[in-house]
Amino acid sequence: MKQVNRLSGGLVDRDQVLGFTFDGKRYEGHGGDTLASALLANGVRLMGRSFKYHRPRGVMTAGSEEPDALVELRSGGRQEPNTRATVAELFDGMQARSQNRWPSLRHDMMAVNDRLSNFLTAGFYYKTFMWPKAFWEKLYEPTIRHAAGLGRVSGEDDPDVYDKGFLHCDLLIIGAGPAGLSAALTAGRAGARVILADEDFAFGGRLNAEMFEVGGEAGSDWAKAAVAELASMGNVRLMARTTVVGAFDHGVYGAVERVADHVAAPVEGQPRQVFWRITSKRALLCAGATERPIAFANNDRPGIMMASAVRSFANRWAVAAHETVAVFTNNDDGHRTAADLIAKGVRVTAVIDTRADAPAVEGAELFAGAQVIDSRGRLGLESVRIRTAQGFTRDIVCGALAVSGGWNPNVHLTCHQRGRPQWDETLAAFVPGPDLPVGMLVAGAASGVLSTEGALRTGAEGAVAVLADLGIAATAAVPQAEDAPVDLTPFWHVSESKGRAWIDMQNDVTVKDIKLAHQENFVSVEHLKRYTTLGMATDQGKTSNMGGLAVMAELTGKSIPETGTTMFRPPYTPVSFGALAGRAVGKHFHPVRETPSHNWATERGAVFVEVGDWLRAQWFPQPGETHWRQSVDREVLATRRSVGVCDVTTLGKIDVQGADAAEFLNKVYANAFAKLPVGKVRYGLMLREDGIAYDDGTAARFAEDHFVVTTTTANAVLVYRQMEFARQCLWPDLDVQLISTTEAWAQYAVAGPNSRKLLEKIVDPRFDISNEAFPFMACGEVTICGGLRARLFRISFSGELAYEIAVPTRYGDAMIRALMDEGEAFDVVPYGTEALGVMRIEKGHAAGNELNGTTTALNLGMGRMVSKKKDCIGNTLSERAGLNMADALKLVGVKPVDATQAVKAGGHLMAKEGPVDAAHDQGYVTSAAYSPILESSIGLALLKNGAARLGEVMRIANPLEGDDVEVEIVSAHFVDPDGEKLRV
Amino acid sequence: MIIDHPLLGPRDAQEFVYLGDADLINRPDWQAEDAADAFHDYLYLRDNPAGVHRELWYHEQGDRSWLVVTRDTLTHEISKVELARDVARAQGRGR
Amino acid sequence: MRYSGWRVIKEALTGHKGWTPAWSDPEPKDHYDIVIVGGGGHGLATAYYLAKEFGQARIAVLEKGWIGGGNVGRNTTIIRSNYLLDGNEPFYELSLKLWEGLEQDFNYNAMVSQRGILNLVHSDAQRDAARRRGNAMILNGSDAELLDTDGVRAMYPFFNFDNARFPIKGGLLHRRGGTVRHDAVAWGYARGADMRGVDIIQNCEVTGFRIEQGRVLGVETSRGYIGASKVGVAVAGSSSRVMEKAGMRLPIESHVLQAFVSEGLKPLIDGVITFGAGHFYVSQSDKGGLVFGGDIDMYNTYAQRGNLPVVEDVIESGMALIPALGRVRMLRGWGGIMDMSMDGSPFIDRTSVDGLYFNGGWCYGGFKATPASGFCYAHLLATGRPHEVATAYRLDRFRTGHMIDEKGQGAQPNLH
Amino acid sequence: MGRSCVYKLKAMTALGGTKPRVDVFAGVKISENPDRALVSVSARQGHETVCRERARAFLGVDLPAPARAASSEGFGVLWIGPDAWMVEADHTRHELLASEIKTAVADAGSVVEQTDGWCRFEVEGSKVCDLFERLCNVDVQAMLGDAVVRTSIHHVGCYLWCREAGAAFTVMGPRSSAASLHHALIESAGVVSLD
Repeated sequence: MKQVNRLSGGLVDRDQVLGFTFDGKRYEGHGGDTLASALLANGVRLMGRSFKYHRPRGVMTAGSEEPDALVELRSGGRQEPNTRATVAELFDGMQARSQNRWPSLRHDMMAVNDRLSNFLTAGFYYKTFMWPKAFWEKLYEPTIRHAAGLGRVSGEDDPDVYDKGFLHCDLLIIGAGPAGLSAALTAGRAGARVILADEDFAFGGRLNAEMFEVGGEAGSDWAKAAVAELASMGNVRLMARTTVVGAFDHGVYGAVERVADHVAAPVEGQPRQVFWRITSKRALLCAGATERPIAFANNDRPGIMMASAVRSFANRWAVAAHETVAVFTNNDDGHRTAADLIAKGVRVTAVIDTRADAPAVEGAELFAGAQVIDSRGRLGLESVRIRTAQGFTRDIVCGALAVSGGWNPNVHLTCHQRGRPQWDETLAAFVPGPDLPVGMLVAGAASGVLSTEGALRTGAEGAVAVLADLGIAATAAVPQAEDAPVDLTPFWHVSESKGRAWIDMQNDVTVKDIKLAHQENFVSVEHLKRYTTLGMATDQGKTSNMGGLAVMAELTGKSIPETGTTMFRPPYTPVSFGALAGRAVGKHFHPVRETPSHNWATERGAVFVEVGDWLRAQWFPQPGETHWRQSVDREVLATRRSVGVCDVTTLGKIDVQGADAAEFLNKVYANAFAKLPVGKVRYGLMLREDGIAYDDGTAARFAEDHFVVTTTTANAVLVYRQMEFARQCLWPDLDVQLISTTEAWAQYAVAGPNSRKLLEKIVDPRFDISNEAFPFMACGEVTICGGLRARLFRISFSGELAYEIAVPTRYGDAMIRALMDEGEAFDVVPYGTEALGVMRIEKGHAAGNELNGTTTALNLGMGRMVSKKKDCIGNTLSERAGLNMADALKLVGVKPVDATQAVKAGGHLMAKEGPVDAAHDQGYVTSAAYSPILESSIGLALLKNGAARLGEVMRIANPLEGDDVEVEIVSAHFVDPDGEKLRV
Repeated sequence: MIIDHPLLGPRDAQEFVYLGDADLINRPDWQAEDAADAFHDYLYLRDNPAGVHRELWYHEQGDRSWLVVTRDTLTHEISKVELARDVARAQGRGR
Repeated sequence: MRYSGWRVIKEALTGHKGWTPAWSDPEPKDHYDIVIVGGGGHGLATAYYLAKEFGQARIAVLEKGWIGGGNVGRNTTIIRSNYLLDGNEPFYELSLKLWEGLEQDFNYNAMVSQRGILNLVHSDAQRDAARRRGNAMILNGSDAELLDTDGVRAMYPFFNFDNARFPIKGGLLHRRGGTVRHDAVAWGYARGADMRGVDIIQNCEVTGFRIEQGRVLGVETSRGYIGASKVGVAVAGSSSRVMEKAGMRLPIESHVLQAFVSEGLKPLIDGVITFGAGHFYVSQSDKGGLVFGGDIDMYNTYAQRGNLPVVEDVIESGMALIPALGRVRMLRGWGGIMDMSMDGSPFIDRTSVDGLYFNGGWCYGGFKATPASGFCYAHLLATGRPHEVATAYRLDRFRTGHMIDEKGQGAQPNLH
Repeated sequence: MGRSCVYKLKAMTALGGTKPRVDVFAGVKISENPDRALVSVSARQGHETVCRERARAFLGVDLPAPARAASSEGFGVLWIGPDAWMVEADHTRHELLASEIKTAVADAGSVVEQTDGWCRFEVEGSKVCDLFERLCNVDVQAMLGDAVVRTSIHHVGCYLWCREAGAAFTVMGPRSSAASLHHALIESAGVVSLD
């Protein structure tokens, strides 16, 4: 197909012919094209539909501010909704589709909304759809939801990978137009570490879109030379296709680099996009300016575009927006479009300038003091109607209208930390205010300096200034360039227009909507935005906020700055989820922590469970076992009958040393440690300062000045943090040193009546581990297997005679194998977390489900452990009345009256007879398991005044799942309540 | 945010864990007459100013120092960073 | 003016000339029976119920800026009553019941949409906790269902079931939970209150309280002194700053919670989903944007903006749950200031100053509470007694040890 | 009492192999290094000077300043916190490094064996800075030899020790996360080797 609107010249590579499709139709473009420029080159003006009225829309801008030409790209998992055709770099084979239309872009059934627009005014939905009550959710809302939305998500997983990274620099320059390039040259030549980032794939900004000369050569050539010089500097990093999207505290910026969006798919291993967090000492914002429209009736037809965009398409992309173009402007800049088009041989049918004293135009008819009041053309502009200075109306034939209402500096990033822009009368625009993000300066058009020479100069001077702060001397060298002053008469909307005049194109907010908002007292800017949805579209109001504000100002009779300001929040342009997630996807969402027996357990076919970041063996199925309960019951029974081994490495281990180590533990644990003898272990209960139980574990004393304490797996990090707080902030002069050793030791619980016999085969003979020599709660350093250093603790979580043995982690794999080999004589089993849980419930040990952050030592039956003779964290506040009520919850056991019934954790305890409701709630089941020893389901529960209610029959209400189980309240210690097994 | 660690220089705040009001250093005397009230006020009541705030941060992904950071809660400007241990000692929490 | 479909049609046919201001902008009077400080959701709802349900008159709402500019306009629009503890669940259930009849009650379509909330569980312990919670909800008259993995898959087949770091093991579904068009809540209450004679006074900042002999007499404002028999403060995000003017320290810290919206998409997510293995919750607005959020930024702040680590954390969790979101773009983020209390639960109470009342500490659960908060606060202001579902929300509960700690995190506000 | 366990237990590397793993990419080489013994030394309160002197006498080098490392013949030392260091040495020759150092510093220091708490990778090559730029928030380009930082790589807390500016780094991370850390290194090495 012929590129009917392709002109000569420009910066496209005609040697590259790229085929692409739009809505299934095949077209061709060139290297350097965007989808928008290529479509325009092919004479395609209709590119999309608006959000609410489904009005036909074309492309309005040539940049990231585009509100209208949104398309879906690619398909399957790579389907990408809402991509602006203006920034989609053309590649061979690109598939693009229009969106938010049915059945086709030309014939969209939902365009009926446009006919009904008089009923669908701003906020109409707040006033209706209330009756009948049920209809909102059943009829109205589903209909609205179906019609709303823009592009589609395929629902398939995105196959591409994304990356993140971190960069550091002296100076981050945001935008590589004349100001940014000039700043980068200045800073780069001075030796500073510079990052120059631009959202475009070509550096140069407006230099690539204008016919200006810089230093006697074409602006685009000057830009190319500047980039070449910068590329040769080792201290300058050039980042094209990189949008700086947010300015965060203390010089931190977020930036998205689109690495592979300009190709059909990334090459293997290449990320599609990278999200960079840039830490800068200084930043220079050179983000340019955005041209703004003038509202008039039907100003949204395909072909009505920004004048600067028409110029960009012509000069950079060698594309005429249409064969016939008219210009509508309130300032001199619009005239440049006419001049450039005429120079390229495009027919300019009229220049309509709102200013009575508009400068003359060569080669086109000028209407000074005139206004465009309406337009015609359903799927593409055919003509505009103007009112001349003399008051006559006249129709001007044109397929494109280039509109210029002046320029708004791109102050967005200056607002990201609540800086407020300030009003500039000359530009009739907001410019950066005094409250810039720390370390940021603004140069060029973004700062309100709109001429090319001004941009080059302020860029260079800005660089000199910020580098001076850093002690780097730089000198500004500014080439000669165009330096025209701004001549503009503010003009926002054509009030004579009869029809709807659009302010926010995408969201279909018109001047009338703003008038209605005013009439209904939604006059503050925030109310206006929220009521009308002005500025809430995917362009975040880049082309609409100013217009809306200006209309509201007119209605309230206030000035624009009195009416409000335009505020912008991150991101500058929308950022893909993929980039922000980076590599943290799928199985790599969080790092995995593996225990020392992981490989061995994998070989044994263990089923693993996530415990925080740890993967632990949950149970070890044997051939023939078809249900997890079979495996777990077997592991429990075998352990209780003979011996079992469990990897308990995940428990936190903190090494506590120092002359005051014991005193320190006395303060952080509720119970006393000062008198614990060397070679002994003690259970420890740690409270929060509010008196609630925090964590439990053991402390083993290896020397007068040396303890090793354990924490629960879940709280390892938190307890260490809390202990460092106590050490550094509360008792800074205690001589105590802490360090985590969780990972350094592979630790196994060896439990069951034969555990000693098994360990005796492992522990070297010179260590006597008999009951007498190494009694319950003993600990010591031993050697095993012929000399390997190890630590042995005689502690038990299962209630059996049990030990924990620790070896340096590199021997952990060999250790479990050795235990299994040596244990064969005793039919040793490995057991997982499930059997561990069963045995601790049988024994009545509180764990995470009981230590749930709301229970006290009293609730857990450990009230007497809280020593009242010493200061410790949580002691004082644990005495509050509310925590010591007569009917306080107490830990009890529950056992079904009918042993075939199952107790479930999360059921609520109720009196056997009587109502089942919240008012009669007596407590809840915290943990439950099937006990193969007792051949019954059992549970632990927190019951009001539970200690006094043993023997009572109650019911466990579980209305959630329709269960109701009668249970007997029993002691939480189902097995060996007196602990005899522990001491044999 | 960037916290200028007194020993390590500027570090990203992401490496730190935030605790809160630096007054949490001033744990009351458990044997005082009004200990119950003092502990209540210590643990639960906060100035919560809109402006300069002295607060505790823990360099968990760094050197595990607790720091007292003086930061403006309106602008996030950080004006001072001290080792909490030094602050605690200066406030008489030593022996 | 009563809103209805007929009115919309009539106005459309007559050039929309008949629409009147949704609320008026009266000049402040010298004295009111009740002055509500704070024109957010809770303050406006309080004024509305005082006038409508408790027969009170001569009421003013004083707002520093523009009404609805605080957290009622900066949240993720979720309503629910899926609480665990006795002190909370009946209150939030009352709130949900009020939501269910709200639009007809105040004649404004706030788009209350009970799309269902699904809290995912990823471990046995989480399932146990969900069971306890679900039962507590049902026992308090709310609704809950426990789903297994297949039940979740049937609702959301595009979740990550097969390659998840923390597999989805089920979820607690609360069908009556859902979303509401947040701004409309403020506007609907404002309009309803205005119609019942409440003076809504915008751009009127309270700069101090006039207190004599332990009794409040009125408030100093940027628009002059305004006398009041009773003053009810409801200024989420500024509680400590305002109450400090009455000489009080609160068990509150202020933090920023970021929330986000994606570009508009065709319908993808029907209900509200919370991920259980990270910080992420999401729903899709009627306009098509995914509205999502996560955890707070963790440090005290009054700046309504957050930082990158939380943004990344939220989106990482989002991608972990829904890998199809990779090419969806985040459009905008914003921040709201949350008054985080020491146990995660709010306050609706008298203060040590006669006639001065306090409502606050809503953490990031204030939006869903708006109707019940207004109703119970109005009850307290009108009758002097707490409403029966709000008796636990006392300021002195930490002194007595009656914390209402849903998350079990203790006096660490940023963890609630 | 039958004590029959006479065989020597076999050590595993952090990645679960019997031999250390080596991965080579264009511009980056990543080698697992299980051969270094590690011990933490913290000065006791009031004995900081004595601890330093004794440590220097034993190690032959001064304990380094914050964020720095130092080396002598046979030993390397990293600062890890106020008055706290990590000492490293050849594992074969110093498997009992903790005892050696405890003997040296005696009651002036707290000494804890850390060898198997960590996995360790030597990362070198011309693309090494590009690699770490994608992994951790550290200005690796500016790191000079013997600069040390603790940082986070994909949520895994690590020490990053610059051995030669722009060319060689040692990474030490928690041993249990060796596979995740290695995966992160490998993935990024794959990306930077494309350029």
